[in-house]
Amino acid sequence: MSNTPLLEVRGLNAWYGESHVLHGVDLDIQEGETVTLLGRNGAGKTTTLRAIMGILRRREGVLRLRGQDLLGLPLHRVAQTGLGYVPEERGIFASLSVAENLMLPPKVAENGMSVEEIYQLFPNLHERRTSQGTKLSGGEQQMLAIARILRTGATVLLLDEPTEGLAPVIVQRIGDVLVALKKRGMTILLVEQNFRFARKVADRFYLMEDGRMVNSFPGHQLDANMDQLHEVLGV
Amino acid sequence: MASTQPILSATGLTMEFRGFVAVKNVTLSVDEGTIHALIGPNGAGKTTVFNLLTKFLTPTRGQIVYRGADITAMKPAEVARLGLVRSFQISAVFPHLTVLDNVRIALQRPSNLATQFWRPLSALSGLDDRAMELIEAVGLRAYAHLPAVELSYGRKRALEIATTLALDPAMLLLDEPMAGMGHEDIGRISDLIRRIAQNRTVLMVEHNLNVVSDLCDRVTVLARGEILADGSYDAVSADPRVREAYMGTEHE
Amino acid sequence: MTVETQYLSAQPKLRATTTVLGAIAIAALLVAPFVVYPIFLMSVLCFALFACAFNLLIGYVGLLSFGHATFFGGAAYFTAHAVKVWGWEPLSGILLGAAGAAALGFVVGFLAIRRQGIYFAMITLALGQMFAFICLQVPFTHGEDGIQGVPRGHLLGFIDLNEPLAMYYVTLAIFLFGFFAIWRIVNSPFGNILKAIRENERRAVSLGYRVDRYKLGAFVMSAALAGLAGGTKAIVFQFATLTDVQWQMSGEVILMTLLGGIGTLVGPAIGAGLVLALQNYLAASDFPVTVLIGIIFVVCVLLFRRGIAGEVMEFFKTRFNRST
Amino acid sequence: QQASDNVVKIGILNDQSGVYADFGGKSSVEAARMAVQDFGGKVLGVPVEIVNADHQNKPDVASSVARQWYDTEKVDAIMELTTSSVALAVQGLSKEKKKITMTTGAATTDLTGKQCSPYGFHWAYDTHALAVGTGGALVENGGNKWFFLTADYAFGYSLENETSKFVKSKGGQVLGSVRHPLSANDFSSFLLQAQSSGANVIGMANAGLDTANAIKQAAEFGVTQGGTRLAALLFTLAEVKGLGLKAAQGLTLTEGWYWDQSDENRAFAKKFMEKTGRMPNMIHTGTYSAVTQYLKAVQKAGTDATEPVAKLLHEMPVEDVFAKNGKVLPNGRMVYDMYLFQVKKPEESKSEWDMYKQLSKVPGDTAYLKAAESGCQLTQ
Amino acid sequence: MSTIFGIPAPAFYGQLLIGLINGSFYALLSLGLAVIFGLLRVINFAHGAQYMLGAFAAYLLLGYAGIGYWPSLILAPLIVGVTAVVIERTMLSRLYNLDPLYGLLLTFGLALILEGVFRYWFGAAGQPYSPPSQLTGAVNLGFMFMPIYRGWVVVASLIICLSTWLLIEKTRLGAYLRAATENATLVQAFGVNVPRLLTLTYGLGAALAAVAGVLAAPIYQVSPLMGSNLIIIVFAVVVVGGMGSILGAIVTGYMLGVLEGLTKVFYPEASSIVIFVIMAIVLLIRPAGLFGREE
Ligand SMILES: Nc1ncnc2c1ncn2[C@@H]1O[C@H](COP(=O)(O)OP(=O)(O)OP(=O)(O)O)[C@@H](O)[C@H]1O
Ligand SMILES: Nc1ncnc2c1ncn2[C@@H]1O[C@H](COP(=O)(O)OP(=O)(O)OP(=O)(O)O)[C@@H](O)[C@H]1O
Ligand SMILES: [Mg+2]
Ligand SMILES: [Mg+2]
Repeated sequence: MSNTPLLEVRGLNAWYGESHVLHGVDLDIQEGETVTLLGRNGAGKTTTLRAIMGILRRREGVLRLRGQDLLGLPLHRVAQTGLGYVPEERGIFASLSVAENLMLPPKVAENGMSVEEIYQLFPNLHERRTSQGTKLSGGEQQMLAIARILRTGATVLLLDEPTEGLAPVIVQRIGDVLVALKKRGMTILLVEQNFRFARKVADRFYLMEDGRMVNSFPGHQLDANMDQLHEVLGV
Repeated sequence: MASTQPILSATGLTMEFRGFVAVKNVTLSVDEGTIHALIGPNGAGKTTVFNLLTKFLTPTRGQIVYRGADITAMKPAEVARLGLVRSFQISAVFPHLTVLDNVRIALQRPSNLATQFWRPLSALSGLDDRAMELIEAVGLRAYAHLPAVELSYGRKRALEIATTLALDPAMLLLDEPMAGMGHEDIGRISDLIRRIAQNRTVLMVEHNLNVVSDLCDRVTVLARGEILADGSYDAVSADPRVREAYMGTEHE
Repeated sequence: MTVETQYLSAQPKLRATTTVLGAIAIAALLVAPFVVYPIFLMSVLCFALFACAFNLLIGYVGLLSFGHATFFGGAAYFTAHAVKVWGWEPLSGILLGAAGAAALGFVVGFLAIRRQGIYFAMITLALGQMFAFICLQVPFTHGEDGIQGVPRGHLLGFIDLNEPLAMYYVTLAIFLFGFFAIWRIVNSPFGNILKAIRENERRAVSLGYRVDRYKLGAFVMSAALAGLAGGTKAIVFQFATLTDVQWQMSGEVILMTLLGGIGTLVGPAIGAGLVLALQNYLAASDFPVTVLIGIIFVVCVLLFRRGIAGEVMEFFKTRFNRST
Repeated sequence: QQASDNVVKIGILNDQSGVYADFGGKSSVEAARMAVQDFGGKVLGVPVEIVNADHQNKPDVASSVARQWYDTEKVDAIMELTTSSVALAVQGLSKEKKKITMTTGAATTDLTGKQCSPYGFHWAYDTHALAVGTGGALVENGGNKWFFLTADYAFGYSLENETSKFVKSKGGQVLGSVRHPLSANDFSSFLLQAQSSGANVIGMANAGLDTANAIKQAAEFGVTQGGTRLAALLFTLAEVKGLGLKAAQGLTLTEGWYWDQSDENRAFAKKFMEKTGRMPNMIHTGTYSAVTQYLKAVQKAGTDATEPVAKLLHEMPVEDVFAKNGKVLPNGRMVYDMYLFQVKKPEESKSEWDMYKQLSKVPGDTAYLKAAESGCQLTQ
Repeated sequence: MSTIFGIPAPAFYGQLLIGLINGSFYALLSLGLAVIFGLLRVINFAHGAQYMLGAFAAYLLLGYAGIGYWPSLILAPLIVGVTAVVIERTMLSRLYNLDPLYGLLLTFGLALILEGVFRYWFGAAGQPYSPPSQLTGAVNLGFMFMPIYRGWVVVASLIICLSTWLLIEKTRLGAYLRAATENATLVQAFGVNVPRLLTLTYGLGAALAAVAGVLAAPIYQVSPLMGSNLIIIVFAVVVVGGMGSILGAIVTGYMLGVLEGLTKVFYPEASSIVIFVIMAIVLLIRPAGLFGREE
């Protein structure tokens, strides 16, 4: 790669208690790039995101954003560097209404989406805005989890399977959103099982297996790498 | 293979939550021995319909008949005992029990080994073979003695299906069984569902249309709490209203 | 070695160790009254059984009852009344106490079981307070004075319980009976379902389990065993008083269980022994007892959350894991 | 002439951490030690030992401690026994075990009545004495319309009953009573009921913190300004001190001993003060007296065996700093004179502990029940 | 004279008023408890002890530093708040990811220690503390003699309850705190300094208890046992109001104070358990409490 990457991960190891899950993950993302992480169930994709965010504390290696070391930061300072996280399990709060859930994460920069824009994008959320967060349908909760981060002005998004459980129309809409965000200069790290969706937005792919990166290739070489994908993912 | 006898039929189901109508006058019948899909946009009310059918919610209005018996006023555990068993959209396992124990818990119920508090645990070892068979079928053999929390998301879903199957239900309600699964697993679980559906009825919610078109004999489309379309996959997917409300423009 | 075979091969080794330890413990209990003051031992046995019964709920069903004194103290009243006023034989008096506690357990359980977590704790506390109030008001309990001077009598008509050793071995037998009953319940098909319910209640319902009945069943069993302990205590100490039905008693049994190890089989018994020993030996010293008990609570919660038995087991488990 | 086990052991069993901790508590243990010291530290040539324990006001704790003392520590007699339920339980157990108890801390007349014991002695006040003292005196002074605040347990009832009986026998009226739970905290509602009943005396048939709070709140609600008088049926110097003269002034109460009554008393009080930092009340001095009398009896009997000592305790007159002309009835009741006091106004008090004005003396024979009337089986 | 439920109307109003005054204490105490429970999921058994500490702080400030009632009203809560912050930092904060049971047990232990230590030093009988001179005396309301100090208690508690409620419900703070109780890690990952927030919340809750303690000092004896007598009742209030509901705690506090007051007239022996009876009934009909959200 030519210039220094925006997000730099070198030899990242991570543990859940005693069990060693990531074994030296390397990953680079350039500013404005959308990178998709592929891998089977249990390969360690979610763990990678959690380790980057610092939610998983037991980790070693090098982890830098714009040259700044992330490993030493307390958890609440990580978001302030511009990282936004959409967790796999969505993390909608039952004790907050939909609107409160949406407003919850503090803004970290000024250029986030406005609430109106968000409601336009996800009319369901507008309609159900006074309802209790967890009373939303599964898909609606997923929308809320994404929308909530869009508001904060985070410039680097970590999305863990954002299309899981969404209807095709919505998946399509989210795809459009990601493309639009890319245009705004957003950097995105995406974990995705939905191939069709990923290929539409990804500039580059990483392939994970058993807690290691086994391959990486640009988006247009996807077809050329199909054989390996078949083997690793069982597509 | 499919007989035309409805095993489960719901008429005029309506569910209101404090003024919000999540399900409106839904009439649905599932034929015995078929795989029936319930699809629709997010928030259409699919999970709510599941909750109504399995009695986790009580409908504001409407009636549910299962195998000729009115189950509208029953409790969820009773419905399950009649052989109408569900899985959950958000994974539901017994987290600190091993995979084997998870499945065994389900096997215990019909085997009258559930209430015996005077017998040793070894009384349950007779269930182990059957449990391992089911675990094998969903590809979790290597994890049989791991606590369920330590499984990755996709494997938890697989475990949930194995547990559900352990009850040998006459009818299964699967809420997004494929969500979060890798491609390989999707194939395997599809096969599994097809296999188990040979002498059972399945009603499933699924957003993966490949799976739906592949597996399902009949599709009901729900939108904004109401039934939008009903019929074979091809017929339904050709319906422009369904395309607009659910599938989007891109899909085939 | 695969995970599976390792798991299986660990079983017999574990079983052998427990059998040996159990045998040693029983032997120690048999000779104990020749070394230690028997009345003290008997009170330890009664509270140990009470704590084990309580642990059946918190440790294996995940229900924190803050009103277990109701069953312990209620049974003590029933037994004391039956023996003193009706002149019953002591064993049948104790059984009456346990049956009464089971009946109370049914009522309390029926009302409380439908709620979970902290609400469950609070309802049991509220019902416990009400029961304590009833005990204060009803004449047969003799209010603040309690039922005093309950005769120990002759067990089954021929064993003179006024003989301390006889009383001790009877108490020991009752304790062992209760303890093994709990062990059996926990490690039974029924206990297995209780565990599942604690882990994920909705899932258990969807599998067709009528969870309320299981919980109520466990609650009644726990109440009956607590009652067995309470009734025995009434015979040993020859009185039944309000202390045993008040919420502080419920707090004390929680302390014993916590200290010994929630969800471990012998832990609560060990905890009971320790708490009583402390109370006993500190009663004469200058140091305020409550402060010490408070400190134990804090230290346990912060440092030994698994309790004594739990920590010991954890120690062996890690050792075992490292060695393979 | 031999003491068993080469030691005479006396146990002081009382509340050392609860609501009655000031009432007797650790200071009583000190009083007992003073008694042993004043006696010379030895009796029959063997040392005298004092052991003590906190019963936390629980009869079961008390019984277990007592049982253990008798069974394993060779304790010969137990004294003080604060609160009725404890005293009854321990006296009952001691009767069975043939051991002597000398109660100074509990009030119930049952100790020498229905539940009397040949080895049980009631050494200081009791509910009857309090009723006669406070009830009788107030009625004579025009306090003839009573309303009771009664603690909702046996001790409260018996205090209320006996006082009512006495008030009525003197021609007074009882307009009503409320039974409040133990540790009720807020008494304003009850005080309001008392006020609206039209009573001119509010009798507080409770103890400890409850009485203190009721008095304090009565002052706050202007109960006494309206001319209503407060009568604390069981209240001692220790609690008055805790409450402060400002809130307690004007309160009428009965005690069996006050430090400022005579030179002998003042001398004793001074010594006690040096050891404990507080002035003794009737419980402390009563315990001192009980220990002293017990040792005298052991000395005289030439043994510490229960039967002969108990016999002597019944026969010997009591003459010490606590009681003048005291005598013990066959039911175990020690009879001596009681006094009615009024709490001074702050401006009348000359020193920190100068708190009582003596209103009258209640001779022992009026203060205490005759043995024949007590209902004790032993006297029939 | 007219009567209400068989008692004279003026006496009835008097009792209502007294109920309201006692309700003020319940409201203040249960407010602090609800704040701590609602936001930290900790059942703060030490709340009664912190209330007692507040009263003792005022008493000691007066005795040793000559600091009077009014400054104590600020200082005592501050002192107690700081001790609470220390407790939270060193002990409670390690328990957040565990079963709420452990928080309850820890604070239960702390309560025992605090009460034991104070009882050891000061005995159980209680110490006197006088109301400030501005607030002594009473006014005749016609149906009763109302001590001015008690009026002040009602006013003060209303003001404090209202402002706390506004602080928590109407600011972002409340949303952070509620969310943090469900998933602190995630909220922190959003960039909120959750640990500090929790520390301050616990400090605030304890300070509220201490305010109640200072307010109570002139009415009740300042005694090491004053809190333990009250705490169980306050728990019941919080449960009836709906655990975690701030408004519920306040309203229920006043309401139960009044109900308890009336019980003292009709069945005084039962006044100590009427709250538990109500609690049992409410929980059976509305499991989440009067103002609680069904989960
Ligand atoms: N809480 C946990 N404790 C222990 N092990 C865990 C835990 N969570 C995940 N693991 C293990 O870590 C490994 C990586 O899991 P991870 O969740 O990162 O996988 P993933 O690639 O995101 O899979 P999926 O597609 O199923 O979400 C798996 O083997 C899993 O079993
Ligand atoms: N308990 C409830 N209270 C209030 N509203 C609810 C409740 N449960 C569901 N809803 C609402 O009812 C609608 C239907 O929800 P449901 O979960 O049935 O959708 P779904 O079709 O399963 O969607 P998805 O595909 O996203 O899972 C949603 O708008 C949801 O917000
Ligand atoms: Mg994942
Ligand atoms: Mg759904």
